[in-house]
Amino acid sequence: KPVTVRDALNQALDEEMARDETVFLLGEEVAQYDGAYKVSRGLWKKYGDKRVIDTPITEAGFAGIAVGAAFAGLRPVCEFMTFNFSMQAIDHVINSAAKTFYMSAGAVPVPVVFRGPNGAAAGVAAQHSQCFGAWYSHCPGLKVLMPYSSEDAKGLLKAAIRDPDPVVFLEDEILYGVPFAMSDEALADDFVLPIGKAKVERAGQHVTLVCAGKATDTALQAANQLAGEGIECEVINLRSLRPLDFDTIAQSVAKTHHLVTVEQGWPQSGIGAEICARVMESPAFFELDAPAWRVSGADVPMPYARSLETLALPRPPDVAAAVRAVLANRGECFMHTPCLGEGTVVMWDSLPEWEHTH
Amino acid sequence: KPVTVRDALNQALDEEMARDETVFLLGEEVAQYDGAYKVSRGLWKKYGDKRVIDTPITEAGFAGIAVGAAFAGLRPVCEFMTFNFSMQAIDHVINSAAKTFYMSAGAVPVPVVFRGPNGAAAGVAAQHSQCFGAWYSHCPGLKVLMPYSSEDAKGLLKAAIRDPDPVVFLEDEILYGVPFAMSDEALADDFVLPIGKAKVERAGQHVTLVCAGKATDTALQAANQLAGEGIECEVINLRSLRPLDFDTIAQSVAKTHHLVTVEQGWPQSGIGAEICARVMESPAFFELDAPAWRVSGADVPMPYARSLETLALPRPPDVAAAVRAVLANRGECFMHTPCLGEGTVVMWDSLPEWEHTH
Amino acid sequence: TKSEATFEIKPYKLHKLEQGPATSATLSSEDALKMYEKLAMLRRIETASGNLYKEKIIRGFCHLYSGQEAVAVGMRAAMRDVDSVITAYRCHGWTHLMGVSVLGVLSELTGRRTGCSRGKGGSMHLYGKNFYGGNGIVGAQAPLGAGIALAHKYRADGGVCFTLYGDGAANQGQLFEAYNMAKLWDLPCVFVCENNGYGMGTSVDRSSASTDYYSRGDYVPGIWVDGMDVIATREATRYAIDYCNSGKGPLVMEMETYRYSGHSMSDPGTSYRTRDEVQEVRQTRDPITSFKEKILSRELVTPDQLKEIDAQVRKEVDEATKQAKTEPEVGVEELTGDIYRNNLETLIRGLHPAAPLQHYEVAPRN
Amino acid sequence: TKSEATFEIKPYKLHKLEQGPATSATLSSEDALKMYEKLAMLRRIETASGNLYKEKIIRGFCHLYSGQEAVAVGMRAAMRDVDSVITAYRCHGWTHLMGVSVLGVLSELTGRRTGCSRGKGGSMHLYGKNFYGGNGIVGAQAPLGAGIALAHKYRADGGVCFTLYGDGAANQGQLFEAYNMAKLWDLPCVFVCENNGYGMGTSVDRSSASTDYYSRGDYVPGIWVDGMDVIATREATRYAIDYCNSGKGPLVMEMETYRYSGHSMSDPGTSYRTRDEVQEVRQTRDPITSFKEKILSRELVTPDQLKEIDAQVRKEVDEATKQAKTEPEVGVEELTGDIYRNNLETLIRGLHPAAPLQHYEVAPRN
Ligand SMILES: Cc1ncc(C[n+]2csc(CCOP(=O)(O)OP(=O)(O)O)c2C)c(N)n1
Ligand SMILES: Cc1ncc(C[n+]2csc(CCOP(=O)(O)OP(=O)(O)O)c2C)c(N)n1
Ligand SMILES: [Mg+2]
Ligand SMILES: [Mg+2]
Repeated sequence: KPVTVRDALNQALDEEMARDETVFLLGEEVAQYDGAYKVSRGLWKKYGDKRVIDTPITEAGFAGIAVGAAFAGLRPVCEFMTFNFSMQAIDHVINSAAKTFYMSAGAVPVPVVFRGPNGAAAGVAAQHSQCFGAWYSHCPGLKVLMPYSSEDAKGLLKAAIRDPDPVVFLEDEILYGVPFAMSDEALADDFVLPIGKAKVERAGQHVTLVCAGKATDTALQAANQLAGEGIECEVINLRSLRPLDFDTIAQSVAKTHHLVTVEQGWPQSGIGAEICARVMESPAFFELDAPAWRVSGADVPMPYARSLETLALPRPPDVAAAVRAVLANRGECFMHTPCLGEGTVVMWDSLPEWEHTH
Repeated sequence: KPVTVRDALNQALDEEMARDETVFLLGEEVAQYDGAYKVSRGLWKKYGDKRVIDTPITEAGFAGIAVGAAFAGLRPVCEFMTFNFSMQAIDHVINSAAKTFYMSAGAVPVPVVFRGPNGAAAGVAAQHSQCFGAWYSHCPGLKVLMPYSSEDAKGLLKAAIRDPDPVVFLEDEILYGVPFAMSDEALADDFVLPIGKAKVERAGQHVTLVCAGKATDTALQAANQLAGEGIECEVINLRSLRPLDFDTIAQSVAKTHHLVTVEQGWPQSGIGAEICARVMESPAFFELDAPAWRVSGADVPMPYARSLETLALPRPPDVAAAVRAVLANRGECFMHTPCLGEGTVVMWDSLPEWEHTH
Repeated sequence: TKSEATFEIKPYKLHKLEQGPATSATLSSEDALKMYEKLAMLRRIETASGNLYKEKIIRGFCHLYSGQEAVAVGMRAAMRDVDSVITAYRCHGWTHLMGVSVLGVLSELTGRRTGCSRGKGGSMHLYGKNFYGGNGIVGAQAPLGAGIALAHKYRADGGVCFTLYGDGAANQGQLFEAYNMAKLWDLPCVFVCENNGYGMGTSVDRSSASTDYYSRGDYVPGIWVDGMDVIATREATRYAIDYCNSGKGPLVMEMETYRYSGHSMSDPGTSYRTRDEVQEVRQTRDPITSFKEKILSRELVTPDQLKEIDAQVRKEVDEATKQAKTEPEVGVEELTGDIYRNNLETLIRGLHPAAPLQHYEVAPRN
Repeated sequence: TKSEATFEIKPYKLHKLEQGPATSATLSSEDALKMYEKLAMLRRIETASGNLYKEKIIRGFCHLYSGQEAVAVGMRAAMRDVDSVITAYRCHGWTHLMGVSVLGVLSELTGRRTGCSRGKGGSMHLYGKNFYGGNGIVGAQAPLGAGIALAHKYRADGGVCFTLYGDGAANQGQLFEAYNMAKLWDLPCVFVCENNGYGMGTSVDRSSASTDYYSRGDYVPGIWVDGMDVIATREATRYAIDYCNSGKGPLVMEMETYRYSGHSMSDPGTSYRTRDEVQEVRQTRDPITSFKEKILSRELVTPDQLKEIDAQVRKEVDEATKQAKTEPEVGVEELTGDIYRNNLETLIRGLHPAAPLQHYEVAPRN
């Protein structure tokens, strides 16, 4: 049965609120307006003012209030209208939420979930398009999830709410309206996914693509495209950025011997960087027949204009190009010709609009 | 002539304020108290209220004021008492400072410097010990510097103040009091270091150590220690995290064929991760005779107790151990025995206090 | 027609001020025409923007200023060249008033190379001389504006910075931090709260424990102004400039106004207020209609003069709209244009290692 | 001795309140003894802390509460078991008052396993039942406290959260955000500003455009309290509990007090104020001496009783100090203890790839 990611998130919230009296939702426009992106539709009507709370536009304040309520034993779900605005509250995410259990030697658990859309939407420019996956997953004490499909969204959000630790839950506005088939099992109200386990979205033997969130869609489309060329990609949807399920990556690399990471955020010290470094430091490295590559957002603030925006985010052909390069480069390219030759400016002539597979 | 890092920073501020009327300093306790760590000693007396401004404890506010003043053409130097508190103001560092030149298509330059001590000091626990090198260097639009020695401190801070772009300048409290020899050239008031160029602190042919800030000290000590075993390390002090001088790293790796990165911050998506990934993606990769390793802070919030704190930060023996492992591991270890065997808990029996080389 | 006329202004409310702005003001027929033109222009720009959005030519967010024009037009009429402005994302009108052509505004919204930010900023990120945006982060402009004011004081150029924010933004902590420093340091900063009744779908009484925004600066004196009356906003702004220029430090001005459209184009704006409410404001308090009636009834202008202005405005905006649709977007190379004023990266990383990009300097480097 | 006596209290100042706390209060001899003991204990703990710091056994920061004891002791005397507290880094005394033993406090400062945070938090990060720290980030406790108050209201347990912050913190934006939400939602939160005259080296008049901290909540009513008088702080706290419990929402209490030591141990505390100023407060307003005089002069207690308390307190703290020095630190394995309540990492990464660590569950998981 096809269910949109929005509805899956809504279901997760609804079910967990029904299950546990201490769960409540707060954030800007989450109650009477049904959520800026309608994720909390109907919940205020159903649960009332006490459990679905509209806040003023004061992120530091209400994120702090959420964490304080968690100190005191409630289970707040704190919505950031987008994660861009979490920067105003980031001290509470890190210093108040992530570190307190440790600093208190386990005396003060902090069961809070911070959730909302993360990364680039469409045409909203630099201040509204940042991906916070790398920043948050840098920090011990947090768990960081990045769902892709409706099943991910529901199963992981329920897990996050039940988890006794602070969880950062990074959604994607563009996926909200996308329907995904959901199994009966996933539709049931006891469906919970394990935090920290990746999902192999597609099996393949030639190259491993590691991705999360909307980048999973890009990777899957690239995989479709490459299948036509006889290249079979194994696509790993991380689901969780911290803990990072490196075992699943390593197993796949042992099979495919090639690795490409795909993410929407900026490259430097991003998610792909971590995966490449872990590969280097592990036995998986010796399984590689060619160096791993990262596909990421371009290293620029997000431009507004459509043509530039399109170039700032990886599309399936970019992933396909990287895969071909990695498969071709069984060392030779690297050994002999510098890939980063100075002045090599790549010009695109065709700019296909982004279309998702669903 | 030995000059402490504190005095070198003070000189840089003094000289640039003398040189350019539009340069001013603001932050908590920077004026009448001479700076919480005395970096601005004497400047208020010399330049007065207009150019050295004590602020209330309102980081979002005064960082925003600094950026606004930069919009309007002044050159503010904004001191965070420590960079931990920059989290309260991080929206201004990223959304207001880093992105505005781009969003305005070059109409609004933002010549602001954010500076202050970053990372772990001694015994100040989790909320006061975070390294922001990885976070800030993740973001295009910023330049991010991390000086090590007095020469670095002076030459880079002067460059940062003169630079027309927003610069994040990450100092280290523990180094403030450390004297470094400074050449006459570096003492002169026209001494400026180029932003984006690394410095080879020590030449060597067996392994490349890449580090920045205080980790440079750790790496140099490890190099000393290893020299006694006949292992010659080339130590690269990055100085700048963005732009990252990958050329210097690549050249060194082409000589030593081995690479270990050293940083104080958390490992996941850290600075070392970026370097490993870049190596993978570049011809430098094929120069490696063994996989590169990262030495970093442990993946824990910083504990207060001395014995635990000592274990949370890399010391020279940890670097030496990593170097030996990398040099030994011409593949064999990795190929045959998993290094991350489950349950392998390393116990330390001796905990030497950290001593720097100066 | 008469050459000038005097108008009564709805009483100001004062906070920690002995004396407010003049409660009556004289308007010349020339000024009346100019102000009418600006009001009409701002309205028309927003109508065009709304249409472009509906045609899917404007992407992302698009926040219209319709209903609030008297705030900007009255303020601008009192401002001097040395003064500066910063506001939030509802910035199309301000950008034009600060000197950017209609085409510069509209083609930024359509993301074209003739846009004042070359299509890189979009609707929320417009800039001009002494106009520092356009900001997408609610409340962030408050300390930024105080910083611009600090620069005025530092340079002793006599300028004042007008820092505009909404009733929703009025609760943001950094605003209070800015109030405090502005007062401590006597910065020539006028904090202008445009109270349009709502922050997205939240009415003022649900967002703010006190809706007397003009008094929320506590130790910062404040004035409440009828933000639907362009004469009132002009007089209040004159007063504010005098106040700041005499070294008294910052001032808060609450401008009570209304927004006709939804919060942004994706919000129908009907779930949290009634259509009747909107209708009622349109009929009784519309800043353009009411100004028009005033200047006509006092014979400062003739109906024909206004019709002519309407026609001119319509023509200018229509032409600009057309061009804003047909202009090309900037070249793809500008993806990496002006990330840095002084770029020091050898190459800018693109989407993967084999797609490096060069940085471009597009804006002139003085 | 008498069994009780009535004392006059220095007049409260009120903000947006009709009626303040009682201006005289009756103290039983029993309560007098208890409060004296607590005052003496808090002072003694800080003396011990200062010494341990000078002996370099306490590391990092160490912020002493000496001079401010009457705030905490009076408040605690009025609090009920259901109430909760959150404060900043100047938290040794509060931690003890909230039920942690002297050893639990001191050995946290020395970083030993008997510390209430097992040595992992240090001086700024102490916790106890209904006591949520100890926070190193100036102002962060303000919304956290409002959140704890929200939990009281959510559970309808009748509890009130006391959220303490300094005069320096009083300018932090997030405090104003917390005021606003607390008022909008009628949270049972008492915002207590401990005005000790300085935030580090900055005096109140240099940090705050208004130093009437009790009125800075604007629409939140406030009381100014003589924070050097333990009877006043107790009465005010009783009043505050009644106020919040009657559903009226939050309250601000400014406690005017003084800190004798420098900001932290590394600050001599003499560059921004005179030694005379400190001396004068010690001689005329010391919370312990003045309380002692009061209860002696009214014959509520005998000099011998107080001497005995002094001796007991000294003994208890001396013993705890000794033990806090000799206790071992926690085992090195606790580096990775309790990072997560429900750890899901296979291994915690140590300093390099060959030094992986296991996560330990040390605190009981109910
Ligand atoms: C820090 C932050 N939080 C949330 C948002 C999302 N947002 C954009 S505009 C807005 C409402 C602002 O209302 P108001 O200040 O009254 O201005 P108005 O839109 O009425 O002009 C919100 C919540 C944002 N852009 N920035
Ligand atoms: C956000 C933040 N900024 C700066 C600091 C550094 N700092 C610690 S305490 C302090 C002074 C606070 O003064 P006040 O609030 O009056 O409390 P007091 O120390 O007087 O108890 C400062 C600036 C900090 N810990 N957190
Ligand atoms: Mg509004
Ligand atoms: Mg103080």
